[in-house]
Amino acid sequence: QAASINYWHTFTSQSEFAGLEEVMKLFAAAHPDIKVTQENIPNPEFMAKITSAVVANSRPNVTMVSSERFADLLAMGALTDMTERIASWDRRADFDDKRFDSITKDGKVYGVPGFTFVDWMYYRKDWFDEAGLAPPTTLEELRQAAIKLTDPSKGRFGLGMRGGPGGQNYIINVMAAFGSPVVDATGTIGLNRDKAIEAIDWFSGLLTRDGAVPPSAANDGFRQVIEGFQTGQTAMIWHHTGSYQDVASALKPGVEFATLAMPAGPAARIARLAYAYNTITSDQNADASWEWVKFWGEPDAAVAFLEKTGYFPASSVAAKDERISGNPMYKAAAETLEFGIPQPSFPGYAGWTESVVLPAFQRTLIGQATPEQAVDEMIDGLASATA
Amino acid sequence: MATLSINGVRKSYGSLEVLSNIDLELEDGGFLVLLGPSGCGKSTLLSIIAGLEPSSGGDIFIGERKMNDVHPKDRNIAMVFQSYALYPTMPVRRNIGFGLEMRKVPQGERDAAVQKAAELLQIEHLLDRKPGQLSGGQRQRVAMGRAIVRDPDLFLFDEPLSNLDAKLRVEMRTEIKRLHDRLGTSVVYVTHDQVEAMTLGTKVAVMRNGIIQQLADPQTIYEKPANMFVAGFIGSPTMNFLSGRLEEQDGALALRYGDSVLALPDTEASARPFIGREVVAGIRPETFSTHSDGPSLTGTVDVVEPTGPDTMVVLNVAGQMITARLGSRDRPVLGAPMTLAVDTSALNLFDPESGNRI
Amino acid sequence: MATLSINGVRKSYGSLEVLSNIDLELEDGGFLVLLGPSGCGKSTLLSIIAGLEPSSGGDIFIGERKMNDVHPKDRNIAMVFQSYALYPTMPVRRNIGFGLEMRKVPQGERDAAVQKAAELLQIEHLLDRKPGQLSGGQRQRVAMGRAIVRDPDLFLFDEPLSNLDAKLRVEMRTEIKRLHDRLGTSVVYVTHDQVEAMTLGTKVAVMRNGIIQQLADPQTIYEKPANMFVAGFIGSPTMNFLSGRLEEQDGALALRYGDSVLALPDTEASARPFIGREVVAGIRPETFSTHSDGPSLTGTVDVVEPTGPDTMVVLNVAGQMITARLGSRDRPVLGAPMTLAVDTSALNLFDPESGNRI
Amino acid sequence: MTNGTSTAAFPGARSAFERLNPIRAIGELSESRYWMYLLLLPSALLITAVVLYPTLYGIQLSFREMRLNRPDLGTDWVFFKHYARMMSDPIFWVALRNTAVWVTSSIALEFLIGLVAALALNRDLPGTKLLAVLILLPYFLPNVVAGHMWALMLDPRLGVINDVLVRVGLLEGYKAWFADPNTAMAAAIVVEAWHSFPFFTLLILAGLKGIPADLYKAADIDGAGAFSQLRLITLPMLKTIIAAAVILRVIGLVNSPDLLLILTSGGPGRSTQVLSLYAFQTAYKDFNFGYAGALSVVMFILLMVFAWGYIRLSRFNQE
Amino acid sequence: MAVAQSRSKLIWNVLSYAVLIVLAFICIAPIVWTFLTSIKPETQIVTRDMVYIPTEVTIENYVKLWSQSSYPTLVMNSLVVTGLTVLICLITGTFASYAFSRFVFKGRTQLMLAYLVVRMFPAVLMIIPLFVLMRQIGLLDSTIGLAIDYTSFLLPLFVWMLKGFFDAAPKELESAARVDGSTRVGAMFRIVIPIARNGLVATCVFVAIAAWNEYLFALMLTTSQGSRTWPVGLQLMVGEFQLPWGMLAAGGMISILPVIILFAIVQRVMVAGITAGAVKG
Ligand SMILES: Nc1ncnc2c1ncn2[C@@H]1O[C@H](COP(=O)(O)OP(=O)(O)OP(=O)(O)O)[C@@H](O)[C@H]1O
Ligand SMILES: Nc1ncnc2c1ncn2[C@@H]1O[C@H](COP(=O)(O)OP(=O)(O)OP(=O)(O)O)[C@@H](O)[C@H]1O
Ligand SMILES: [Mg+2]
Ligand SMILES: [Mg+2]
Repeated sequence: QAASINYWHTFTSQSEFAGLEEVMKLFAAAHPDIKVTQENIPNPEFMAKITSAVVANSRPNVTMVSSERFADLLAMGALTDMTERIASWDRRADFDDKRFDSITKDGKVYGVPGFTFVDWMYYRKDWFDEAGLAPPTTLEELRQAAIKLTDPSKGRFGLGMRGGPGGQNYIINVMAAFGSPVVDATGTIGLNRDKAIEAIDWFSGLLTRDGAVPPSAANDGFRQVIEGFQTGQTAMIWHHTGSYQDVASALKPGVEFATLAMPAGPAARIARLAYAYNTITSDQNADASWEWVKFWGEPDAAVAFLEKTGYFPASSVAAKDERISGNPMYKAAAETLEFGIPQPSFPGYAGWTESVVLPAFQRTLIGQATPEQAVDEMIDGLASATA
Repeated sequence: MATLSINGVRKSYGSLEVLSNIDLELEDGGFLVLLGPSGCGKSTLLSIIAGLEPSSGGDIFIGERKMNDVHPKDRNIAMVFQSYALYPTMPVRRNIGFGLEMRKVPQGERDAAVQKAAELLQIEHLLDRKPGQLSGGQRQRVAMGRAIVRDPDLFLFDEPLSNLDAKLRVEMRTEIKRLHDRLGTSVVYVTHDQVEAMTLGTKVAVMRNGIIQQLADPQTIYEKPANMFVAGFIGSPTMNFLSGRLEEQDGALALRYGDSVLALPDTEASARPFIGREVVAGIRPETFSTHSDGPSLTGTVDVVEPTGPDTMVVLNVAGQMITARLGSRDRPVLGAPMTLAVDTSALNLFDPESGNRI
Repeated sequence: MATLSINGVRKSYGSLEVLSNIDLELEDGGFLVLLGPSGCGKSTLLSIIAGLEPSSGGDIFIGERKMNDVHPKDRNIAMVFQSYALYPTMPVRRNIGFGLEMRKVPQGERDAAVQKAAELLQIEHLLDRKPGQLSGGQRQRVAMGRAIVRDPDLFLFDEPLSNLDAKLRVEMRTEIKRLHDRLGTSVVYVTHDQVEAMTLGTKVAVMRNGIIQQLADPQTIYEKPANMFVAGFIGSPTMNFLSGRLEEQDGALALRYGDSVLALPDTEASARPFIGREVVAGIRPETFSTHSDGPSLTGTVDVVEPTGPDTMVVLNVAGQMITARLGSRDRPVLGAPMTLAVDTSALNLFDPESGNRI
Repeated sequence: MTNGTSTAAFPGARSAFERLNPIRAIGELSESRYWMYLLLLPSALLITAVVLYPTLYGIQLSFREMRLNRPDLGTDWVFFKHYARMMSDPIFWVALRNTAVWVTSSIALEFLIGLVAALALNRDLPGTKLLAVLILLPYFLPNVVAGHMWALMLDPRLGVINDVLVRVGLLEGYKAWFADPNTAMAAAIVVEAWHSFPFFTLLILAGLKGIPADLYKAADIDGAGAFSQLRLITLPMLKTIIAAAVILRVIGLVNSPDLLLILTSGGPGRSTQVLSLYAFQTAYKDFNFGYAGALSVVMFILLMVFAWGYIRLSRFNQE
Repeated sequence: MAVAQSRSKLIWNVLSYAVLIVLAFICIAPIVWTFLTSIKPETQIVTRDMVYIPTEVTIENYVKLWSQSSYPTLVMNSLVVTGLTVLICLITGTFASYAFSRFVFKGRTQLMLAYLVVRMFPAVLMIIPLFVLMRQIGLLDSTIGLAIDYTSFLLPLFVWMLKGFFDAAPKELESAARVDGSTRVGAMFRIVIPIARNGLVATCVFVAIAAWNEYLFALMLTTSQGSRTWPVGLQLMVGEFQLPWGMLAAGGMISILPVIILFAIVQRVMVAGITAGAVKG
């Protein structure tokens, strides 16, 4: 049956786009009767657009959903239950069960992972070697190294802290590492005030006390953090595998920089695995949609995509690809896959982190609030977000 | 060509009434001159006739047609605005031809008409300028040109010659007269120039504070003003008002002022009821002369003002100042007594209370 | 109070020369009237004096001070614009007081001055209106008020009374005269009204095409015009030009026109070189009379035009049209022959080639 | 506007041919007493069609519980709950204050620079036509591009402005303009002013061309100096244009978070958080449409009050 | 010989030049910087030592931009949307502002305020209902639909601005035209609009620029490549995990190009200027 489906996603860069086109080409060859029209939406506006579409009941057939958006979209009723389709899917076995954790709610599965972002850190191998420092394995070691490598007269700082847009995830991670996860093992939502204060105090202290972080931290987003590292102003940064190409384009892998799994905190070692899922968002042409969704799980497609983008495949089969396993830089990622956990996910979580956690933390950075005040603000905000 | 009748037209700006109950009648081909002090409502009346301002009441007919609800463009009127209202973006040629353009007159015909009007107004050499590059008088002539190229049912002219020099004004006056004679179009004409009023008008309306004081032919307005306002307003220098008591002397009327008496002609029968009461005699300055004999006034010369062709003399006649216009060859002596003959046949008597002519 | 001297001022708009080599001298406290046909450059000259337009050459002195590079606001001039140039956003009161406000005159004093000027101009009741709500004449008076509240070194008036009715104009003229007498400020005054020119001016300059034709006192301009242009321009109705041949008869001069001869007074010694040549005699219409005897012209009555106080008669004198202004009691008969006496002492002779007075 | 019946209703239609001519018909119509309403009709219809429903929708949202990611809460009417919450919401008050600062400073700066530029351009000096084009260029840049370019120029690492200031000796080292609460708002205002002052320049310039030269001549004679002429002639004559421009700019600034979104996202802390940004985040990050609706309604009311008062004060619509 | 200009005039002229040159520098410097950035290779943008004049010039950013995006389609769409927006504004808005300027009628101020009110409701919340609306009338994802949406907030701007310019044109001139046989519309088109020409052009320029640069609505209310506009395309080219300075700069340069061309045309009309005058009082 001839069908036409549309696909919303946030692929915008040249490489991502090339990857997508490759996948589409393969799909067209395999399913000549299904016509896929893709529509790219800038990541920052993605939720606004999909929300509007849901409210106006004008949804796309298939949507790319990243893990942190799952809970909100599910709550809005944007997603379709795909449990049965997935259960009977012949490639289900290619995927580790964990890959589906962050798209599953109450036993129902709503999507198929397309690829993965794995949290890790980059550090200046040359500087560490020069200073005779070992790569940090705990946050405290990281702090010491950062202080040591900081030399404002040379314009060098220990850690490129992301205190601007997108920084909320790292704040959450640090709090979790200090023993205050937002969602604990029992699934209860809430912060441990004391631990959280300790975490925030430590984290913001990197700037306010230790001066081991560029003073621009409160406004540094992804771009600034990466540029700081690329231009040799910072010794370490935290990010995920998605930025590897960028970093490697400016610094020599293995010589100037190396990658490392996230160091452990006093209470836990936290690194996130974020997935981009493909989900069916409309009842129309659901079967055709399903063909497209599962096509992303085909090793051919995943590898083709990887070749163009370097994004980590979600499929275990694909992850065994030689170009990944053969690259020492990806060792840290493989390591992280073992202990990495998905981000907390509940309705309102994303909004809370962005509009409460981040500004509150920024206020400690710029001296407008104490860690206690900041954490209280977060706790209040969390309460009203989940009320 | 059409008659114009205005019935009970009123106009108020907010609480300010600027026209009250105007009635006017102008015969087909007539030439009505509106005269009146500044701000009396002349321009407003023209605007209402043209349909540019809504009236607050009353009717306007042009020909047989009631115009109240007819749009300006359909009234077929040509108008010269007091403020010229030239279109600043268009060259003079187009300004003048605009009315024809609007009436779809073919280009060639239009150009010819514009050319002709421009020649008549002596502005041929200015046709390609913008209004901003003209002198005041030139602008005024362009405004004039815009009206006279047309062949409307009615011309409205609002002080169309005020900024022209005397010579040009006389020429233009003649041209307007000729135009009127030739086309026979009815005209309503506002002017402050009494010579214009007298020579052009077949009818003159004198207004004051939005009220028509007198509507008559120029001669009548001049010679038999309806009231002291009209009498004082028309004529330059203005009419002398000599107050006194009306008496009967030997069966004839006479005016007693101070210790003296001025004999009046018998014709003033309507004056009889006023015998024994205070009246005002209106005497035009030009009715005095040094030559004739007959009734006369005597006073001391107070001011002598030679103005080219004439000499103005102000006499103190029993405490009242009387101006006389004498020939330039009369040279009165300041401070000396002087006796001037009065043409009492041209004299008017007024009731000082109502101001109306007796 | 200051003298005004203008030396060789020129002005061109592109290739169009509108003022050429203007020289003028006005004594302290003098009153200079500029007369001239529409578009001759009067307003331009005022603008240059005020410093509003750059001249293309020449110097301007007010008092001892060379003004070429002085900013208008520092020239201490008050001016009435032909186009009024009222500030549309300000009420009349503020418009009038603006010049004082700018000169930091205290509020109380300013209000008093505005009030006084408004009374003088009869616009007290309009002080709180915006210019857009005024009639033409009212606007003009506001423009006037803006000038007269000030106490400048020099007044420039550009046709300040053109839109006022005759009566008001006379009153305003008197007020201006009084103002001038009181303050003694020099005035340059553009007008088309010759009575204004004659009564107000201590000096009159007649311009034509940007050139000054004659600069003299009013009497001289009227009685001894420098050339035919001035002669024809001044006076209404305009001067008659009777062409003929200058002859000597019995030792006295005479003008032969057609078959007739007009005896001239002997005084014209400067005319002797023209004996035997064609000349033009300029005869003012008001120098004719029916009464006197002496030299006279005879012709047939062609037009009779009564204009209130006077009667205009056009005679066909040997093929030349001659206008005479007669008293209103003379009633010539159309087509009948008529003989009019001429006051030849007021007659001027012109060289028809150069147009200059002989 | 079809002809037929409409022309017949008005006298002046003469022949059948004329009645069929639509241009003539419109001409006739234009003389009718209801012409102004006819003139307003198309725009009013269009605006009503496009805007009435969305606005009413937004207003009703503000009285409802509407959290898209919390379907469990339902979508009941909650009347003034959101408004009550707003009163005790510290972020709202901070954002309100920031909005006031952001709007007034930006407008003041834009207007001043715009006016000065327009006055200078209006002198029509030789060569200034080119300068005029250059001066108007910033306005042509999309917000996205302008914002990012300034972010680059003010960048604490790559910023050319920092580099220049350091070289000139005005700064010790590179400054993180947007990370310091003391400079973040100011820097954003500078960027905004740079981007939008040509709006005022162009409008004022167009307005200046319409002022009769005579008035300045009269003012010169009256002794008004340049500043007095500006204050007493130019500005009053441009009053309606300026008033309209200011109102429109205020509305634009209050309502659109574009530039701040790119430059600071409201940070650091909440030092550049403004109402529009807050509403946007509430709606599309927190999915709390009810509260966002209430915020919008409050902004709307504030703007209404402002516009109304402003029109009153500036006597915008008076003759 | 030209008489020396008065000194104060000279001072003002000098001052004007100074102001204009400084302003022009301030305006143009960031744009020049953008241009320089657009022709620098990445390594000279993201660097510790400021590179002012690129030692190595590349047009790679432009090539990427061109090849990656369907620039011609995007620009065409933008042109169509902008053109339609201006057209709708011109047709409906000119009449409306003329009515507001020329007629005094009951409720005029209120109505004018009502037109403004339209702009006052934050766009943030308008998007969803507009989305619904446009879908219902079948204009979602079409250039005409987008133009209509733009009109909703640009029309009030147009009307308000233009009213100011209409106000400045003397009413007497219309009276004259009407007596000359022009209808009210005729007088409006032949007399008032030519006088208010500068203002009309300026207003149109604003509407055009606003429409040209609009992003949020364009993103939300169009979906297919066939109707997307340039700003959306530009934003989309700039990936999230990329450092797109060069491309962004190139995009900026390309996006002002059509506007500059348009403005160069318009400028000629605008500076022609009008000689005001002919109006007494
Ligand atoms: N901007 C200009 N460009 C070209 N010519 C001009 C300009 N302004 C005035 N003129 C011409 O200069 C001449 C003198 O103008 P000016 O206004 O001084 O005349 P005027 O004597 O005041 O006339 P009027 O009595 O009609 O007011 C006129 O012929 C006029 O057409
Ligand atoms: N818009 C207005 N609002 C209030 N009053 C006005 C308005 N327009 C005119 N007037 C007043 O109406 C009266 C009549 O004005 P109009 O223009 O008809 O006078 P006019 O007879 O033409 O005077 P002038 O000879 O001075 O031109 C004047 O007193 C004027 O002040
Ligand atoms: Mg009038
Ligand atoms: Mg003049």
